Amino acid sequence: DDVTVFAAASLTDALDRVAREWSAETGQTAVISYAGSPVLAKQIGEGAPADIFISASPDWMDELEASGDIRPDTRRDLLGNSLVLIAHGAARPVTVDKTLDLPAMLDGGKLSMAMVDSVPAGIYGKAALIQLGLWDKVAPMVAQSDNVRTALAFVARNEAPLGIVYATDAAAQENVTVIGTFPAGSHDPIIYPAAITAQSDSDQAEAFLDYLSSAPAQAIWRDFGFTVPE
Amino acid sequence: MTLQVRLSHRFVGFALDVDFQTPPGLTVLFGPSGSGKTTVVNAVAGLLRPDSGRIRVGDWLLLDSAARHALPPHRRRLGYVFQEGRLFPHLSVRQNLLYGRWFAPRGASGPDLSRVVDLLGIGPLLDRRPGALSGGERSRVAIGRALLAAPRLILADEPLAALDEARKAEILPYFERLRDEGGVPILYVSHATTEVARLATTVVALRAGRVVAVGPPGQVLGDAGAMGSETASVLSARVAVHDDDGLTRLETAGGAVFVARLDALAGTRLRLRVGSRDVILSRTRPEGISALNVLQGHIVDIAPEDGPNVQVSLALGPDRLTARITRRSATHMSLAPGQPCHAILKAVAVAPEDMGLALPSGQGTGP
Amino acid sequence: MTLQVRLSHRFVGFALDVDFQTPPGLTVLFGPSGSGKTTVVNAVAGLLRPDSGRIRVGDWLLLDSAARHALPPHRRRLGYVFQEGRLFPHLSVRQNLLYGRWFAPRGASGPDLSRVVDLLGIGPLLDRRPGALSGGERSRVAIGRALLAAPRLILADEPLAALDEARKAEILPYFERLRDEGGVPILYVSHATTEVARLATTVVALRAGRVVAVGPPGQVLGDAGAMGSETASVLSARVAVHDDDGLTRLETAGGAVFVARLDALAGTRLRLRVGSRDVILSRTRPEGISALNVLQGHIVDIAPEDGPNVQVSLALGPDRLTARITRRSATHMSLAPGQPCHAILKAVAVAPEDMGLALPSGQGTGP
Amino acid sequence: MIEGLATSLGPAEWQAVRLSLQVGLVATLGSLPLGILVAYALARWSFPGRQMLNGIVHLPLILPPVVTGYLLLVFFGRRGPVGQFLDQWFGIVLSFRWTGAALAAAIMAFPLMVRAIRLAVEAVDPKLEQAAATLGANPVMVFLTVTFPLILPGVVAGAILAFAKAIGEFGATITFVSNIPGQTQTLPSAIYAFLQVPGGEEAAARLVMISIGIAMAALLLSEYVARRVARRMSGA
Amino acid sequence: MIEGLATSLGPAEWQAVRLSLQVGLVATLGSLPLGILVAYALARWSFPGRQMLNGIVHLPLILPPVVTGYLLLVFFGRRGPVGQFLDQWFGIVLSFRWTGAALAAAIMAFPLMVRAIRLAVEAVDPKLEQAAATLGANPVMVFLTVTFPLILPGVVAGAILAFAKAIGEFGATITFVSNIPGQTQTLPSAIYAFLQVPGGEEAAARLVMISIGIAMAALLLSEYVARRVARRMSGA
Ligand SMILES: Nc1ncnc2c1ncn2[C@@H]1O[C@H](COP(=O)(O)OP(=O)(O)OP(=O)(O)O)[C@@H](O)[C@H]1O
Ligand SMILES: Nc1ncnc2c1ncn2[C@@H]1O[C@H](COP(=O)(O)OP(=O)(O)OP(=O)(O)O)[C@@H](O)[C@H]1O
Ligand code: MOO
Ligand SMILES: [Mg+2]
Ligand SMILES: [Mg+2]
Repeated sequence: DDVTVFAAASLTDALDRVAREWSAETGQTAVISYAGSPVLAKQIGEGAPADIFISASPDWMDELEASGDIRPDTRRDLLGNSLVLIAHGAARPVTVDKTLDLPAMLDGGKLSMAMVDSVPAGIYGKAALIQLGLWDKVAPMVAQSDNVRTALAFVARNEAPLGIVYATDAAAQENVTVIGTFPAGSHDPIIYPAAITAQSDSDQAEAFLDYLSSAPAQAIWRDFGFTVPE
Repeated sequence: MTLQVRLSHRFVGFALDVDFQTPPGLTVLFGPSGSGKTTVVNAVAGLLRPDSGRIRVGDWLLLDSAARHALPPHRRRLGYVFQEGRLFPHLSVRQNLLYGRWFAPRGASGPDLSRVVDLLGIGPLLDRRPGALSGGERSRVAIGRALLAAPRLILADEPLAALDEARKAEILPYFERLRDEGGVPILYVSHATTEVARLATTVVALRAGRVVAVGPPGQVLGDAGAMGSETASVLSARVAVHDDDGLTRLETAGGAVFVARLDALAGTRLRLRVGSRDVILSRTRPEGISALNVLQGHIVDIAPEDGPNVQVSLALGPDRLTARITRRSATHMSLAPGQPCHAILKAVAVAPEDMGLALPSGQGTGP
Repeated sequence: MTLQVRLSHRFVGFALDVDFQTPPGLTVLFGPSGSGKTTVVNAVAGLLRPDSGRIRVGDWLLLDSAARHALPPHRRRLGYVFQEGRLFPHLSVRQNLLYGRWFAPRGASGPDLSRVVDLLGIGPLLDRRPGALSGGERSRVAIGRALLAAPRLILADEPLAALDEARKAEILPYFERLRDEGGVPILYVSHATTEVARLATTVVALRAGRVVAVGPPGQVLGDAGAMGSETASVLSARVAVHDDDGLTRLETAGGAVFVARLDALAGTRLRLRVGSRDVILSRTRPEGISALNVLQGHIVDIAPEDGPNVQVSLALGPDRLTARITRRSATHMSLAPGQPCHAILKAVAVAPEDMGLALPSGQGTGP
Repeated sequence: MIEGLATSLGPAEWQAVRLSLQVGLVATLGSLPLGILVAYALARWSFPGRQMLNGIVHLPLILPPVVTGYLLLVFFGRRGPVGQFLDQWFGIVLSFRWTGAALAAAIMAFPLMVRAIRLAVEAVDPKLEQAAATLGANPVMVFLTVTFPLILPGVVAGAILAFAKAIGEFGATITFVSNIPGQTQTLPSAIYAFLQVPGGEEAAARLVMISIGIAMAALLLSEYVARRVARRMSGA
Repeated sequence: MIEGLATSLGPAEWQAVRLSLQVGLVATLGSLPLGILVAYALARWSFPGRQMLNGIVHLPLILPPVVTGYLLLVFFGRRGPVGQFLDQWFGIVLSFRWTGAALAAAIMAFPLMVRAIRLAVEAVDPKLEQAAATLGANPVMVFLTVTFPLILPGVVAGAILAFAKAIGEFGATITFVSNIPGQTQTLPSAIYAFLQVPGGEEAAARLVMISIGIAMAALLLSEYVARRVARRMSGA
């Protein structure tokens, strides 16, 4: 029978593609429910019929591991991502370091981010800005969205001149330019852990989870801008 | 079935305190605007829960606030003609008429739809909705709806007020027949003395929330205290013969009375309302005048009224006939109690709406 | 101001086609239920846009469908007493009464609030809301609201139908005065012949959506075709003297008529409605009877009716008095046109509600 | 236009359309009797806890949909008290089923439905109901033969509002029953999914047009019904 | 209880409460005149485009809030046609401002408001309005002195429904004006933020209680007003 996957919404197009390939190879189907990671984590905690959970941050996977809702032995760090500074339209690249004068670049506009205390992309971004000593000056200019896609949309529509999003998001949007990448050390590594749920009884779950790390899948992930841990 | 009503209820600025008991038949509630008539009817219908009271129809107890007993309206088997119509706007006239039928017990006998429709002249309206009926059409449908509910008690709150005389004259006999068949007690609100005289078995006169007179119409209608200038008498009569020229001769205790041909068998007992101001008195039998009806009796009382008139009561056998004449005439004619006297009525002054079938039993007896 | 109304309008199952013109004063629309009275009034008010028509008050054109002209209702300066009241439920009685005031032009003169409140006896209700008024109270407030709007045209659709006789008797003189002051034309719907006779300058009798008679009440009320059994005459009279015993002597063309004391100066011109069935005829002057009023005239016509009665018309000077008597009496008395004849009326049979102030000018002239 | 769209829809999208219709209809019709009862009770009865009931009915409007969704998940989920009870005694499972989506939609739409019906009940003249009672109709019959026909336009309005809301509901639904294609993925969830995909705007727009089309059809139907009822009552 | 909560709220949360009240009140009161006008037009007038207007009014109900928010962004954003116009001609900027949050809330609440008021208008007997016209009131005065007082309970119901919705609105608001503490962070955004972090439920629950408290107070007030109006009209 089908494998049911609960996956963070930011994976939507890439995971769809991987799942299609898998179907083509094996004749099996993966049914994927995309939503925010916190929602999915809570649903699994309430006994949702998911076989596999792919979270956008380790926090929620930690929660489920602690409550015994996933099989710890199957947990793995599936993907990585990086954080980028984007601008609307064509723009000159900058170096993201302590010298970056964000307020000047914003020129009265907003810096578009995901929610800095709750949504993973926002949490990473805030941490990076703090680490670089830029946060205090720019904090009042931050517009926070409930997900990265909306944060991206503000820049794409030129409502906000700059934004901080995942590299994968930026790659997908034509109207924005990546003008800089945050140094890997400026924030915790961005990791998408995956695991099989405790209540899964699908005999295909393991096969699909393994396929996600297979070479053909990795090619697709990279295509969409993700990094793949060795 | 007797109707027994004791109620007391207080609205801001209006207090109702009534206690009356009336014999079987049709009870008219009579009184000026705002005297509490509709309030009494609503209490009998169960739509108003009075502060305290007791209502009994025959030995059927509808309300006894002391015993905390109050039959809900839908168990009272009513046919209530509301003062304001209250037709169901979403139903056709036909459905309005038949509404009560749905809920009447299987065996209940009521009039035919077609008979009521003919009586009320609402045939062409049956498939219309009440929204665009004229005022009088609405009130006719409201009457029909109540009659067709096969009720055990009819409540009618000024049912004929919006109708012209011709219509009234068609509908009044129906209420008379209902009254005389005796099955269904009727509580009827009216300001019109002709209606009162024709229909009432008993009149309950209200004023400012209190009963000022109860009794048969002959008595209450003659009571200037209750009636003001509208006093009248009620004579009992019997149909004697139908003459060829279209007149019917009635026998009364005071002699023959000719009226326009009546549709009633010889021997039928009737009652005649005679407005006090329509009676002319004469010491001698008058000759050569067009009035055919000259009754003979003797004066029992001459009561002065406020204003220029006096009220002269004649005894015609057991009946009383009152005449309201000017004090000047009474003086000129030197009228005095005990004297024999003639009363002149016009044949055509006793109009159809003033003549009603007499009660088959207990006619005109008080409570 | 003359009132000129031409309307044609079709509802499903009812067609209205009227065309009449009436002189200044009070025009009564008279006719059975469903004959189209309210429809006419609504068209005059601008609430109904007829298929075609033309309505003029004096030289003020309210509607001319040919010229695509229709004044909206709020520019017609109306005081409309609706058949169903239509009081504003969210306003107090006082606010209802004063509603029209707000919109009347600054200079418009209307009656005082206190005067109208006294007339209608609604003083105790002023701070209440209409929701819990009795039927008659509601209709009195509706009358007050219309009168207080300082209207240029009064429309009254059976305004008194829900009221008792005593109340009516208080309100009728007010309409008479309005009519006689002559400022405001009045279109008045009524089924009651007493109201018609007292109030009407002109009667427009409707039947099934068509005009069957137009004319002064003396003429239309005597017309059995329009009136059925309700025919009456209207006599002109002048107040002669107030006697000490509470009677007032009126002079008519047929002689003196005594009535209960009137509150009118000697010399005042009045009109008397005399119901045809209340007149007794006598070839010789009757003696020794209580009726004070014996008028002298001569027979101009004897018209048979359906049924046992005939209608005898007497000429009393310029006035006509009709008596409805039985054919049998007419035969007994050998009545014939041209003969002198006496008519007997009771003093008290001419009740206050049958007496109205005569029109100051153009009294009773037809259209 | 709708046809043009239809041909360009994939099977998953068709499923979403079908599911949304199903969820919308079941949510609306299923909650209607309770909606009428609650509206009638709030309009006409006074009982202890009336204000409490009124408040509870309005809750889904006040709370962010996610919160409602969480609460549903906690109470009606497979491990929640009500969910367990329903499962054990009636074999009804709501969580992660389309039935759950219908429940979420019904609850989110309930305040709108109740308000519309309640306003209609409040506009019914109690004197007409009294008249029916005098003619022998017991309270239930009075309701069925007088009150209900008179509030019908309000009931239709309430049902349409609820249906539109049910078709558009997203936050509580995705939180309660997730976004499982073919099982719980309604039109709004599908639209959400497309909006997560770069370049998915076009596909999302297509589904938006379909949502609008469905809702417009429902609206037109309701206007038609309401007009017919109104025309009848004006007496023509 | 509310007091206990109050002491445990941080300044950011207090700001969210204040802002929510402000957004809710402005959204409700600001859209009320238009809501009454549209409701009246839909109930009483027939004009070309009537069904169209009716559809547009219902749109925010049918569409997932994110879509509505996105459309707002496209049209009312700084670069959007309406946004540019408002900025240039009136100096009104909506994007990233609390005024934008109020606009989003108003638009989301608009269908609820209009439906409630429309039902009330439909229940007004036109014969009363005619009576007012015969007494000299022009159409505007008829509306002000007769129609409006009679629909007041419906207007109050509509306003309360709108206020509750405005207090609870989240999806469209955050998509249109994002979440800037002190400027656009309303209660639902704050609640949402807490729900995104593990262990944030307790803090979220506190804010939920406050939302409920505010809405209940509004509800009770509206019931009180509606009852007073109703009592007056029954004539007591
Ligand atoms: N909107 C309408 N649609 C169809 N028929 C109507 C409409 N309005 C009135 N009618 C019909 O037109 C006729 C005349 O009505 P109208 O109200 O003018 O009568 P009326 O003379 O005032 O009667 P009443 O004395 O009973 O009030 C009636 O038969 C009525 O049913
Ligand atoms: N709910 C109420 N609250 C306050 N007063 C009321 C209420 N209902 C009736 N009244 C008052 O009680 C009195 C009697 O009213 P009722 O309706 O019984 O009069 P009625 O005799 O039927 O008069 P009408 O002939 O005018 O219909 C009136 O003055 C009325 O205003
Ligand atoms: O992929 Mo997320 O959980 O929407 O940031
Ligand atoms: Mg009454
Ligand atoms: Mg009429």
